[in-house]
Amino acid sequence: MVEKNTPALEFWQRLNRNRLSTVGLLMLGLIFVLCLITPWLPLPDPDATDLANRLKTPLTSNHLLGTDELGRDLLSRLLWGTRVSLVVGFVATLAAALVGSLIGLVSGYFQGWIDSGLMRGVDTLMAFPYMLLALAIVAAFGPGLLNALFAIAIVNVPFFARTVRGATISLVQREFVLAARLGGASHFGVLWRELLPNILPVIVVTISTTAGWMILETAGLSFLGLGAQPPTADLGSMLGEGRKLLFTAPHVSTLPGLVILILVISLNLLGDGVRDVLDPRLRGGALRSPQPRTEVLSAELGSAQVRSTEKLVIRNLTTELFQQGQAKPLVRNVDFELRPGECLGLVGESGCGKSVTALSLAALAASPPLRIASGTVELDGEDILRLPLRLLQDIRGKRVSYIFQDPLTTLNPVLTIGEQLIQVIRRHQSLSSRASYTEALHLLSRVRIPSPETRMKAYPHQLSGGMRQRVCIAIALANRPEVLIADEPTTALDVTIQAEILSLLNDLRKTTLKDSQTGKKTGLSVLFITHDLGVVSTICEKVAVMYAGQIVEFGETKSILESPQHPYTQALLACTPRLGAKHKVLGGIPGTPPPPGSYPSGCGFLDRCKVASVKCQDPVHLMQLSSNRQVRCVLKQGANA
Amino acid sequence: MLRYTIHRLLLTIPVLVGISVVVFLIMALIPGDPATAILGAFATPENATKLRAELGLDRPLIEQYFTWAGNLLSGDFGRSYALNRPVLDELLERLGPTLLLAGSAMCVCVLLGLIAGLLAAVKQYTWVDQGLTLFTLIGISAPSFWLGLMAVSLFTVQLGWLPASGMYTPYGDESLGDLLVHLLMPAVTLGLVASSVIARLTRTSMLEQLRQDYVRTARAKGERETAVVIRHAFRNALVGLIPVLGLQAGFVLGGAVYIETVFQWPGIGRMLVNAISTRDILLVQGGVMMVATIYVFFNLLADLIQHALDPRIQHSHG
Amino acid sequence: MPEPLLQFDRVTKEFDLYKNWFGKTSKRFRAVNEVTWQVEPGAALGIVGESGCGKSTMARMAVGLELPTSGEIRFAGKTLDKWLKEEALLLRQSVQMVFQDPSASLNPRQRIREILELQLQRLTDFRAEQRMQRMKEVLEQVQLPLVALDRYPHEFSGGQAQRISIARALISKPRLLLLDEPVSALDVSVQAQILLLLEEMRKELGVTYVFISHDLAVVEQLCPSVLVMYAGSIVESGPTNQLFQQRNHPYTDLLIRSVPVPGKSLELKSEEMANLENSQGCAFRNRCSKANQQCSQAPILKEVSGSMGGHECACHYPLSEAA
Amino acid sequence: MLKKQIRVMLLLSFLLLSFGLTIQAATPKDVLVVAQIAEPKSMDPATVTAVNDFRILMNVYDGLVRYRSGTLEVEPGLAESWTISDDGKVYTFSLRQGIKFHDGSPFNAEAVKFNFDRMLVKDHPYAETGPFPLSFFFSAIKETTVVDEYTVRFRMDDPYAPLLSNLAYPTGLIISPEAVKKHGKDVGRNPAGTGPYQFREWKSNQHVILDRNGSYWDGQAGLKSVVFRPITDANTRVAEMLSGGIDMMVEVPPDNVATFSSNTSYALHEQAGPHLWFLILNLKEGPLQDKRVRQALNYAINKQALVENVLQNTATVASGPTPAAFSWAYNDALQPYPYDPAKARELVKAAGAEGATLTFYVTEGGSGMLDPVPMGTAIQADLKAIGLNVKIETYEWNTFLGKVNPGLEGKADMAEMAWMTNDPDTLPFLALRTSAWPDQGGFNSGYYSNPQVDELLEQARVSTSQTVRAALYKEMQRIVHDDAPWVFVANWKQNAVTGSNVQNFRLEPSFLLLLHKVSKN
Repeated sequence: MVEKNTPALEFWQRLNRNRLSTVGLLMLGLIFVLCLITPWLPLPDPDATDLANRLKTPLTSNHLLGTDELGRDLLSRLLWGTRVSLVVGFVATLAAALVGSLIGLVSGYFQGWIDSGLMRGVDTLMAFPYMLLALAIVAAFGPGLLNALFAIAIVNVPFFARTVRGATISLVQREFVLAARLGGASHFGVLWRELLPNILPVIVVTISTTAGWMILETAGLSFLGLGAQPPTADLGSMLGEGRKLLFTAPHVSTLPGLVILILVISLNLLGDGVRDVLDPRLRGGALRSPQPRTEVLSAELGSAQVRSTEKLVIRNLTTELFQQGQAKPLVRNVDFELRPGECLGLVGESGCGKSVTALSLAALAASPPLRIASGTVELDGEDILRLPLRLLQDIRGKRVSYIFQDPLTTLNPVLTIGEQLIQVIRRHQSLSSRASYTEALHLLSRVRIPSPETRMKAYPHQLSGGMRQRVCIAIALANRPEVLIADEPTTALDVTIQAEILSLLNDLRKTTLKDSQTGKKTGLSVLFITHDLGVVSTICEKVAVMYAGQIVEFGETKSILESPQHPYTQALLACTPRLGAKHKVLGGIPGTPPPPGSYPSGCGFLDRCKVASVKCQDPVHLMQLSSNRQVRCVLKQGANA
Repeated sequence: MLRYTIHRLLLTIPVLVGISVVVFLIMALIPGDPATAILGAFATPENATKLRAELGLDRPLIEQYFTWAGNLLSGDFGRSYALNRPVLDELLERLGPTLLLAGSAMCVCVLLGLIAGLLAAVKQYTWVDQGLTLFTLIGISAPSFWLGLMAVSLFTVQLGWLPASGMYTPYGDESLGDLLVHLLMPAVTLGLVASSVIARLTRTSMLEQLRQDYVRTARAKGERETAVVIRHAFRNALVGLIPVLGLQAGFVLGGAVYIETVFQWPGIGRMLVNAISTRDILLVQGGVMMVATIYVFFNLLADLIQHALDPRIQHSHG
Repeated sequence: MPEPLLQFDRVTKEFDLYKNWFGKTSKRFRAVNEVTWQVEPGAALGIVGESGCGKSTMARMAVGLELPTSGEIRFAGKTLDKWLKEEALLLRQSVQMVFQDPSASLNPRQRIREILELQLQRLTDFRAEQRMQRMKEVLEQVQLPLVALDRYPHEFSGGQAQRISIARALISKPRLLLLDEPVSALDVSVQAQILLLLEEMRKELGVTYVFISHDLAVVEQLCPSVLVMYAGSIVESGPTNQLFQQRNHPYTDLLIRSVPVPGKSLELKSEEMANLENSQGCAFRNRCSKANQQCSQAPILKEVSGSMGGHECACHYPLSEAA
Repeated sequence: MLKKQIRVMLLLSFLLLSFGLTIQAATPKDVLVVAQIAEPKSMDPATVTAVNDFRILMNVYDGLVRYRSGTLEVEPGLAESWTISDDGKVYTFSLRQGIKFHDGSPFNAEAVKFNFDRMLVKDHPYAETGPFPLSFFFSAIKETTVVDEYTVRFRMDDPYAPLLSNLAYPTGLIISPEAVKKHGKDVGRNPAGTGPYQFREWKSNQHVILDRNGSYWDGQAGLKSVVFRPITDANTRVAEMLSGGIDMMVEVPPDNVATFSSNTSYALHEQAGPHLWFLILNLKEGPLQDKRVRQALNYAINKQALVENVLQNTATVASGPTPAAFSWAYNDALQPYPYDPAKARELVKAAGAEGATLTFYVTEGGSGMLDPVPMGTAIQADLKAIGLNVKIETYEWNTFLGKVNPGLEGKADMAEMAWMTNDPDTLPFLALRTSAWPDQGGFNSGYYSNPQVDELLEQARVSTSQTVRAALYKEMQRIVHDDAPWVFVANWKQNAVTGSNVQNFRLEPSFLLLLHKVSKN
């Protein structure tokens, strides 16, 4: 149970995080307050004409902003006019939102012929040039604010209908809607209790982003003389009336134009903020795109450390989540090394930091919000974390390459397999396009893809999951890397496909070992990340078990599986179901793992551990049990000491 | 693809029929009629009734609709009451200027919008981003007709750089340069608002794409950042933006009503505004049908382009 | 033998893939292909198979969310159509479902209290205090504290959320519970908790389970009998122990051999590649090393020779006979 | 890569801008570019009603007679001379000889007959090319006869005094019958007249171009070409004038008049004309049935302020129903109602109409309507000052006409209106007589009825003596002034601005634009 904020409070907190939207809110608030108190302000009657004092420029006595062509006080008219424009704009927005959302909701929920019927209607409205529709409506019903409002509302119904329909369709097949239907909910019940509350944010976002637009459109109609009737002022009609004085008394039209501008800007700023908060895609703060490389704090160099002869050496790696000035470590002081030709399994449950570790190795962890707080990653003795970007890019995909979990999202959906393969080949090798094509074909057949020529032209979505992952492997191996980092490469696959991929990886690893013609003692080193102990045992020689951002146990696969030392490893093995095993899994591990970023300073497993003691609240170090065996547990500390 | 195209074309039929009904109904609802408009200030009820009968406006609405729709299908748009010439002639004469204006505005919109959005996304939270964000914010917040007025005031009256109105210099050589000079201000004013919308969407869309897994893959492959941004993220963002561009085409066509009025551009939008006020029913109906058809066509085009760009969508699926 | 609680009788479900311009279907996809099975009251039946094999479609048909294209589904002896027409409310009370993704199956905008209470309001005529009573009861059964009532779904971890889903399903005291991959989105340590909870509740409440999963080991834990599905058809069925130890269908064999088990390395010929393109006959023949001409005719499900009863297999060349 | 693109874009836009700099707006020599207020509807004189269209037509066509420059009196045009029978029922015109239409066909009596028969004879083969909304100007003509090739005769059942001045009106312009026969309904886009300029090109919403008619009977025109550009937006017209894109604009917005009059690069032209801007009052129902309230309105509205401030002296205060421009028929003894709110309040009080609410139809614009919205708003404010609440409803011009012309009964108490006429008879005859109530096909939308006025107008219409007619009209004005069926507000002084290089231009009281003698340096 993570937070205990009411949604409303959370909404305001998040909204205020966006500076600009706060500005918008303040500006809008100011305008609102001014409009509310206008009747009590010491202003002249906005409709009182005074022909002798017409077209006074701003800052003349008695008229702060001057007067219009009939000598009416502009400030007073602006304030009263803003009132009118605001009311019309908002009421029109609400009316459009109400009708449009209803259409969208019904259309998206029932689908079928109701949907096609309603949507053709909406298409019809949309295809109608919007301003002409408004003009025609006003022409038909006569000018006047109410009719202008009506016209603007009608014209904007399609936007709401479409947006809400889209949102509804994406929700209708969601399981909670199915659950409600299984719970015997009526159509109305589903629409009202299940769908509407979830679509409300969409509606609010659409309202907030279109309100400004609606005010502009209302002004547009008034500008054409179809809005407020004289002497009532609204911003658009003031602008329209002042237009003919543009060259003689520019302030008469410039001022209402500016007020519209400010009003709509503040509405849009607020709308942006609201959208950022409510749009599920933008959840988790502002939408920040990850930079080309993870931010690395401190130019620390492992000068004191002895340069290792291992292929890849990770020392003291700490990656943290940095948001709103707070740093929460996700990976804590991780140390391990990878020998040439070796396959190391990194095992742990979701949220234990294993993927962040993997991504940090080539500075690929999304930054912001992640950053590497300390540590080094040495490839053949060179700290690649602190290389200049261009040099780092030369290493990525050539010496260190990756395979990720979901092959559908990790491949570029709009490029063919061939394009994506050739890209990576030509990026790192100076090959002609013909040679790189041949090379790509060769790679595809190496990962045992049948009829590679036709697959080269295929797009990712046209391949099955297993095929896609083979393509990813081909891409990863394209430039004969020294280190392959496989981040849950089989998790999204069916078990038979998983088996195929695992054996393929195994074979490839062995062939690359034989491949090494250069004389150097090399071979593909693999870091294999998974949550499945079964998978680890099929492919890895060594295993590191992670929990709460730390490595809690490290050793040869066999010895870890046979005699786990850490209570967590023990419990994990115990609750892993095994096919055909005589024993049944009992109970699992009580409680849940600590959520990422809120790891305790002591042993992360403390709360769930059966043998925990007071000592476990202090930080625990990784103990060397034997040359090839480490564990992080106070019990072992005692045993060893 | 052909199958899909035909399917989409067939889908537009009910929309066009719907539009024809709506435009017909609205024009029937509008008080005042071509008779009063033709007779002008001298329209007495008696004269008007007589003229109405001559024009066939006293027949039942349904009959009028079917006569009109039937003629429309055979390419006969009828005759404008106010202009006293075939509607089709008038429409065709104005179609070119409108398409030119809308087309250039779309170019401005696409070019400015995509580039600004792309830049803002890539330079997120730098001064470039903030500057562009502010600029586009003003772009979507300023009334386009007001912008047009201000532009005329500045570039024509104050600076004398650009002509205030029209499509060619009267009695001039009607050269391309002359056209461009006249086109610049209206096209930019019209395209600016649309481009602001596109820029904002491009920015959001790019930011979203840059967070996708395949971008991480591209980086893991060692791709240079330019390639990551353009070849990977932007291409994908574009797929989602194409339909929006189609919608913007509609917006631009709608906005042309103002801009054509402010800049006296001899296009359909301005003609329609006049035609509505002169109750030139057949002209309005024909014009709206034409604009709507263009809009539907733009959307169709956007759809087809999206299909071409996005291999994921099944072509034959309705 | 008691009357089966749920029966599938030659049930087929097809989906339209493409429609032509006149709305007529030009290509269809057969998700479930003439399956027949049943489950007795109080039993727990596991259904295993890879993604896309039609097991979820079957679950949705079993609860009446989808209607079969042909064939008949009977619940307690009466066809489902009839239930839906005449006694839908009673059916809803009696048959409930737990979905795979706990976060998606709870309405994010409703507090747990609302989620549970709505279910009770819709399915029972309980008064407010009765409803409260029942909510307390069911929360206790799924081992959640009472304070959970005033929280929103996002405030819970995956395991806790799945407990709430189970609570919602159980609140109307159903006779049949369809569990559609209820633990596959969970971590191993949490998965074990939920499995244990499900097992206990079955013993305690006597609810019948139909448990759908792609994970053989999980099915083995919970279900005494099991169906193996491949491409919409049942390829093998029978008592779990017997079926896993004496697998007869080559697909079952492949499935079992593919499961990585800690401490055991995989022995796989990597040439066995998935290729789901098939039209007629045995769906598995393209992946099967033993396939020949005869396999282009669809095999029927028949008793495995020498089984102790109930072990059936749909294969022209079952492994036990080859041996 | 991105940076490169930006650089290219900047360069491009810079090029475009500097290109713009080189093409400084300037109109060609010997070509006059005139900004019109709207797109013309047609160039067929028989079918159009708008002053905007007349401005072009007057330069393409000639009528049998025309207004003498600077007056509203007729002088010979295509007809060299004419005779009127003593009973005033037969007009015989002898035509100028040797004149050809622009399309080469000859101008003769047949052509004249064709023109009038087309409008007036129902089964004329070219009656289809109508409608002819202003044909009622000539509806008194019962028969047109070709006496010989150059003599034509009109016969009427009753005398009709305004006929000559109606013939000088643009509806009486003579179009080439051959052109009508050739183009049918489309002749409006393919005009051929006899005027000083001949039609060259019409591009919708862009321009109408006229070229000099090299063989004009009254001497060659001063310009090689005239370009009429429709610029509906007054502001844009001003901008074009200021930036040198046009040589001449008409109907300068009042507030811009000063801009041009104070600048020596421009010449401002002003000319009072037969125009009246007034309020129709509803005499059938409500407080305005009471003459005192109607007079009160006349007193309450500060016409001087309206004319000076809102209209910036582009109009003068109107005194009665007949504009002063009809000098021979105008009763100069009449004084405008003075601005006297106190008296107005008194009258309203006497009539017991204090606090009454009046519905006021205001239009957004329209022919001769002179800033109708600000005017209406200012009037509203004036009436508020004497305790009358005015509720404004604005309508776009055609809707407005559709509402006002059928009569105000049941809808409104007052409505703005403006008329420009060519004869003192027209306005009162069409809008003040009892038998001109809307249900009888007239424009008396306020239902004014005074038998005395009816009698005076009937007499004036059939009298052939201008002196007699003048006396009758003067008497009529006195009565109407007192009855106050309208609020008489303003007579427009039409204006136009030209560049200072435009020579020999003057505005006509007829509000028509004659460019025959104009030249440009």
